[in-house]
Amino acid sequence: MTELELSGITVRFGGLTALQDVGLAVGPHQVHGVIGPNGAGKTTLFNVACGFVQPDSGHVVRRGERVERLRPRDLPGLGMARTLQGLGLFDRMTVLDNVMVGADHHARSGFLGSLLALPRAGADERALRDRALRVLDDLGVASYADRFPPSLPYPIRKRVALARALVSEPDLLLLDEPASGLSAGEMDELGDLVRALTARMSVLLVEHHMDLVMRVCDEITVLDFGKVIAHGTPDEVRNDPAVLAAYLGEDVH
Amino acid sequence: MRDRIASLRQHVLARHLLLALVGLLVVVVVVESVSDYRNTQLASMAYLGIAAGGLTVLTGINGQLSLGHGALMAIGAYTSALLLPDRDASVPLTLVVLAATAVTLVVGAVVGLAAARLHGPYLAGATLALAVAVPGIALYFKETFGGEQGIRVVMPDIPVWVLDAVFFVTGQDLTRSRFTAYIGWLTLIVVFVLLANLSAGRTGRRWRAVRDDEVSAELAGIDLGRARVSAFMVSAAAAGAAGAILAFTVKLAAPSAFTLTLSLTLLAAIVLGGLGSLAGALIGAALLTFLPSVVTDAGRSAGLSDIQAAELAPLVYGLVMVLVILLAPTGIVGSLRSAALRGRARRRTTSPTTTPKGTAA
Amino acid sequence: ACGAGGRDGSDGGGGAPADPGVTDDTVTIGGSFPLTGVAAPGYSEIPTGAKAYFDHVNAQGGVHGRQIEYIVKDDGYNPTTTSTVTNELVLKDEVFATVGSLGTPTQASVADYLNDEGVPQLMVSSGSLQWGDDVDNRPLTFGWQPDYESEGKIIGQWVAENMPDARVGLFLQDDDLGEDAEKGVRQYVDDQIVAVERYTSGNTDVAPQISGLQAKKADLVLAFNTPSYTALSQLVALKTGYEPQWFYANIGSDPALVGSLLERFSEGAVAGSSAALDGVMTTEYIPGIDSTDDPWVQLWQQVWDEQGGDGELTNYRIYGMSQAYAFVQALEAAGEDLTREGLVAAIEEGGTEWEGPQLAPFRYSADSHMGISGMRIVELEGGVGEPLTEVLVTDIGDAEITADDSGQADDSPPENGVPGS
Amino acid sequence: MLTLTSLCAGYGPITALEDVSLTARRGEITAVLGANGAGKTTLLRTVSGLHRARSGAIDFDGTRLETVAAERMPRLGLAHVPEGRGVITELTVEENLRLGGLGRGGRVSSADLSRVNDLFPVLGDRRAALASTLSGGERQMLVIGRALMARPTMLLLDEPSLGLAPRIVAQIFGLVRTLVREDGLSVLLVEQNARSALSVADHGVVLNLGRVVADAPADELAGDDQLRHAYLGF
Amino acid sequence: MQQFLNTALTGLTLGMVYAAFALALVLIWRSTRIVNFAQAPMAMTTTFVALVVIDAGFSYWLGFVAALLSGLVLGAVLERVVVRPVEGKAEINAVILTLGLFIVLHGLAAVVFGNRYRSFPAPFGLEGLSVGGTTIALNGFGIFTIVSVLLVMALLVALFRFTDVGLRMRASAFNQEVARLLGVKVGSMLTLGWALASLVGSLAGLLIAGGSLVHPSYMDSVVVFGFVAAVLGGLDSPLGAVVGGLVLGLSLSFVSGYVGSQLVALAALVILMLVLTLRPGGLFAQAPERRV
Ligand SMILES: Nc1ncnc2c1ncn2[C@@H]1O[C@H](COP(=O)(O)OP(=O)(O)OP(=O)(O)O)[C@@H](O)[C@H]1O
Ligand SMILES: Nc1ncnc2c1ncn2[C@@H]1O[C@H](COP(=O)(O)OP(=O)(O)OP(=O)(O)O)[C@@H](O)[C@H]1O
Ligand SMILES: [Mg+2]
Ligand SMILES: [Mg+2]
Repeated sequence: MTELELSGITVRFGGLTALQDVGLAVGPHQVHGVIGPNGAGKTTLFNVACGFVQPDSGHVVRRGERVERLRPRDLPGLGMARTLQGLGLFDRMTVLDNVMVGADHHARSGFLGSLLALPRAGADERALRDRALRVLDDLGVASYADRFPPSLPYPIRKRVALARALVSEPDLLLLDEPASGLSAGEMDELGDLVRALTARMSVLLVEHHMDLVMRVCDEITVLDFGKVIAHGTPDEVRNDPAVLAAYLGEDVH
Repeated sequence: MRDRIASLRQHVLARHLLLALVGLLVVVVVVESVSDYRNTQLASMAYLGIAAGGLTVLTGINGQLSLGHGALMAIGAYTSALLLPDRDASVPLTLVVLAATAVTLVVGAVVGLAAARLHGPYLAGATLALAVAVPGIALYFKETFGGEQGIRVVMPDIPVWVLDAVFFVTGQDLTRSRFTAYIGWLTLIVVFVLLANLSAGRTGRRWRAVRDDEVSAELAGIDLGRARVSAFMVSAAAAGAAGAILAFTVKLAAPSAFTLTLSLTLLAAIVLGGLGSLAGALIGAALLTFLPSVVTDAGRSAGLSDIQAAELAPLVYGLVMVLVILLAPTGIVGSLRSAALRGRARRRTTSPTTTPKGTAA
Repeated sequence: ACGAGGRDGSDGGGGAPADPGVTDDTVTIGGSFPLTGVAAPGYSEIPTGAKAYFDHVNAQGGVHGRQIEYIVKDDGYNPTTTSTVTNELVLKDEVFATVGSLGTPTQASVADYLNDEGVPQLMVSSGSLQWGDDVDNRPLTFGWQPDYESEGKIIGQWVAENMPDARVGLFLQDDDLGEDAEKGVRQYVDDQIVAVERYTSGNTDVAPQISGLQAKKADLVLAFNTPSYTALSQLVALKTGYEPQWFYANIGSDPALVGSLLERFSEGAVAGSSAALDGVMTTEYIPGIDSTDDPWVQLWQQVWDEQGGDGELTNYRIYGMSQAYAFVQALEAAGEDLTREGLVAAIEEGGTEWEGPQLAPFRYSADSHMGISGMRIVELEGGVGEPLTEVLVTDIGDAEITADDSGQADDSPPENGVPGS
Repeated sequence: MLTLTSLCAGYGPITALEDVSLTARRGEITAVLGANGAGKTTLLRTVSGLHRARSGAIDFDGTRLETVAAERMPRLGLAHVPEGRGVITELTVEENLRLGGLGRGGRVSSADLSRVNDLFPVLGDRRAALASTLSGGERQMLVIGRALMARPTMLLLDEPSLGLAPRIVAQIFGLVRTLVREDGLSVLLVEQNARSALSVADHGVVLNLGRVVADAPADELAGDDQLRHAYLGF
Repeated sequence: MQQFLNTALTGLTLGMVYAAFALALVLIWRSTRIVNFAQAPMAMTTTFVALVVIDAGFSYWLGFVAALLSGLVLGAVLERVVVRPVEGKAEINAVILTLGLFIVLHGLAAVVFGNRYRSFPAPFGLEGLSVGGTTIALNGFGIFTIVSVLLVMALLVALFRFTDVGLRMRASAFNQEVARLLGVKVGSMLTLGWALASLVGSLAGLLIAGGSLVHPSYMDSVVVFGFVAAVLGGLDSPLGAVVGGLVLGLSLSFVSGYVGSQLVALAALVILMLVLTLRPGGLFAQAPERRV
């Protein structure tokens, strides 16, 4: 069974067709890359998969079940998590709190628990905190737990954003340009990390850094002007003339 | 590091109850040692503080600007007034406060639902309109709400056991203004403990997340609308309780008590004190309670006429607002906190340089 | 009444120390007024008048050797603030009584408190009935000016008798002023009323209301409003070409003020300052600034010239002085041993007999604390009221309206301007 | 053309640039390389007056820039393409571009507009759209196009390849080369992606923790394995 | 019928006055992203300046010009001295700052000009025009009000849509740093925005004052309705400000005349909530922004 299947997705913004009849399927424990020129519709596709954009037609299928009227806040419940093309960190909250927000849906205690600081809520909080610290630790940024994001270097912030997505323990992770702004070395580490994640989850990845994409992806879908122009393994895609012309450019890298 | 954070955060309730207990002791000592006049001022400070505490949740923690909290206080005050029509009314004050809180909570839910989709100036505009519209309702439905004159609030006699108990503890007779001050401050402590609990826990974290980045908050599974509405309701409930205390203190619920000025005063209190911090709300409330009378007295003793002295008070009050914003943009608590941080940074030499604004107490 | 036993103000136990605010050579009183904010224009002048008169009395040696200290607080016409500043007056400044404090909602918010604390609330500046009609519950509260209901009755009866065919429109401030007055008016002209329009104080756009009166073809408008609304209603009428006979209640018909406001808009109807309201009818219960021949006004002018601060003598200041005059009389009557109880008793016993600027006597007694009992109807000519009636007196409820036979209107002030000397 | 001498800059207690001296020559592309947090962005911001140097001198064609306000830079011929998303999202694409053209003083020429639209056809297509609707890469194109509108003599580019598709990166670097060759433009190019930066640059400067650790012709740097491994990560 | 007509006409002039005030708010919002709550007392102050000039025996028009110029200067000075530090910072700080200014200017005016009612002349007749024998509730000054507000609106639309200065002003408001990089003298633009807005605000003050009474609080009710009008229209749009002002002026006039003047504010709230529920960014809001 596929983790996620998008089929026949069409999205229009006014006169502009951002996606036209796009389909793709992410298998279990697989890294699926989406590449394409700027403005091809990659982020829009993510937005459809996350409920930020309701497609004009087509539908989203999660583990064989069609998801109607998906809203972003349903994601954790569906076992999905996503990072943003920007950072989207909560700037006036500590790193720990940032990540605890990501873990929020694990908590069971409700408003009353908070209001009265019931023991149950306390236990819940401790559990969230432990989870958050564990993930921060895994990503090597636990020492920044009580700092505020604006005071941190960019790569650290990127990791915090990733930690916030991972802490919800999704089995499908959507990464939008996770490598932008990272140095080559950092990118390698990211690649290793993404591969390692496949033990626990599937990954849908948008990225412009071909080294990374080619290295980590099991399967790649290429978009151009909102349409799928190629699909296949990294090697197939790499040598596809349409992809070369539209995206990679003849001679670079 | 982990342990330190953990142990500090672990016992939220214990920490807040301890603070509350200390607060209570301070309140008893202060209330018993100052004059009746000061006690009525203290009661005023209590209701401003409660409402400002509620507004802190909404504006400081959830990021929704409200220029209309005075109107919510009016609802609490009118509810109390309707429950205390004459001396024989036997509704216990606790119940009155709870009723005022509950009614305002419901109204807050309605307003919050309407406001949840609005941002920035649009929210400000809507709440501003709320602030001026609500008193008009009291004027229109004269029969129920007493029109311009409002409804008198008749405080029941102080129960004998309370008198006895207080006499037993303090050795002093409990005067009415002391009694009101006690009710005000007890309510304040309860409200603040609850607000602090919320703020420190999961709910508060969700509110902050929504404030800082809607998209990320939504991705984390937070229902933006619910978070906003719940913050509005909590904040309204506090305003309702504050309205009840106001009614007890002023002994009247009348439209002219709930002018736009009141709403704006509350906002000024939380910003001057330090946005997002309950301690800041309290400091702001203190500032706004005591500043005008201090200034007027100073003006009068400096030889100004009554009118001049009276005009001096708002002038100074406005200047203080302007100066605090210019010189200490993070408010009094914020400035103290960053001073403390700088001190610590000097000792550690490396530390964050940008101090984030407004984190809750 | 009060919870903690034995603290009643009326505790008559012998040998009690003097009441707060009184020493051998001073008596401290207070009052709260809107000195700032929307209601301040005009009203903030009242305490300056009162103060000038107290200074005048003090300069003559005070009352029974006591200098009067008058502490004035600003409440911005906000009952919450009134309660705060009244607390301050009672608890911090320890005043003997409040005198002349202004406003219905504001003073209503502290009436019970003052009565509970045993502090007399004297001569409230408002025509609401509540200062005088409930002596049992508010034994220490006293009104001063004629109540709006009585004024409404007097006006209503006059209209019914003299203009029985008029189509009457009411222009009312939407609070107790309009309400009490309407009650009084309707006793006499209920069937003549064709339109009732109410405006909310603070909302300066009264065009819809005036249009409403115009649409119902009211040709006599009885207006119960504050002076600025007199000017506003005149302006709107000018704009919509509405020319009824106007009858402004006393509170809104300060001809000097309204005239000077309207003077500017010198097109057709309104020319010179005092002539602005020519032909308009109103009532009068104390002589005003334009009655320069009146001995009382001459006294006030002299007091203001000697003791006043900045600015001219105005009707608001005369109001304050007239009130202050009555209070001095009360002090005088209360005798050497000044107590609150004694003062209240003195007002109740002798208040109706007092001389003073008021045209009709006070109604003070053990059963009623209502203030001035009547007024006369005048038509403004060159800013001066030409009497249309003698002084008519009445009371609330179905009390009859009669001509005043006390001769009160013919009083003239004592030589040095201090009563009882 | 642009010479920095002993430049120091920082934020509060943090020192971001320490004693940095370098020269960007006329008609050349000078790449500034280095890891995250090396101080590259700070360097550009200090040159263009967004950040004040603590000490040191910045000389641009004989003009001392240390105290010149940022808004004067376009008139001097300097254009700074800031890091990240420097578009004004509340304005339309065309308004963003026109704003760039205004920087030089005087009016916006339609020739400049159409030149940029030719370089980035997307921008022409979306002329009337709010910049907030653009995709990440489209925004990056807009920022670069906007800088070119001012016809600068020196371009400060902060990570222009961020978020751009490889083909566009190649296109932009090609474009920059062309401008350098044909119009005599000078470029100070900050890049994370050292390999592609060095492939277009004439000269390279490597920063590490705010200090210059290498300053040499580009091919020399690209050839220095040790340096590459230590600081450039490829 | 006549009542209906007169109520509508007074609503129209009233709406135009709200619109004038709203235009000033829109101008400041567009040029500095600040809602200027001190707009009313600023306008009140300049109206008093006009009054001083007129009382000194000069003509109405000289007073008019004096008010506008002093508005220009007041706006510029306040922006430079007081508002500058909060621009581009947390929204609420600007709110509190302008509220503080509100109180200060109010207090100063009471001290300097005195706290009493004064009448303010009008340059044209106050008597309603007569149409077919009946007088309608529209006088010369009302027409002047309508014309000048429409003119200001047109000028503002032109400023923002067609001029480079307008573009620079908007850029400065949205992103100071980027604007500066593009050679925009951000400081001057912000000052200009405040100065122009304060000028328009002064005009609003004069239009409200003309042929009516002034005192230090005379603009206070306009603060609320002018702001509501601006929000109704969608703060960014001059046209929206005028439409918002008209909608509000007309509806409030009818509510006041036919229902009860106590409910005027409630009616404003209801209208505002109806509009904002359907269009959270006001009537003339731009398309919703892309979120991700
Ligand atoms: N809300 C919107 N309104 C109008 N146009 C939009 C909107 N969202 C996206 N678009 C347009 O749709 C197209 C696809 O955008 P999208 O962000 O999906 O591109 P992308 O593939 O992620 O590009 P990049 O690699 O540059 O991030 C772009 O041309 C973009 O301008
Ligand atoms: N506004 C700021 N406040 C505090 N410190 C800052 C600020 N901006 C940058 N720094 C610090 O200054 C140092 C240099 O930062 P700079 O942004 O110049 O590096 P960079 O080389 O451009 O890095 P990147 O590749 O991440 O863009 C870093 O340690 C950074 O954390
Ligand atoms: Mg994208
Ligand atoms: Mg950088």
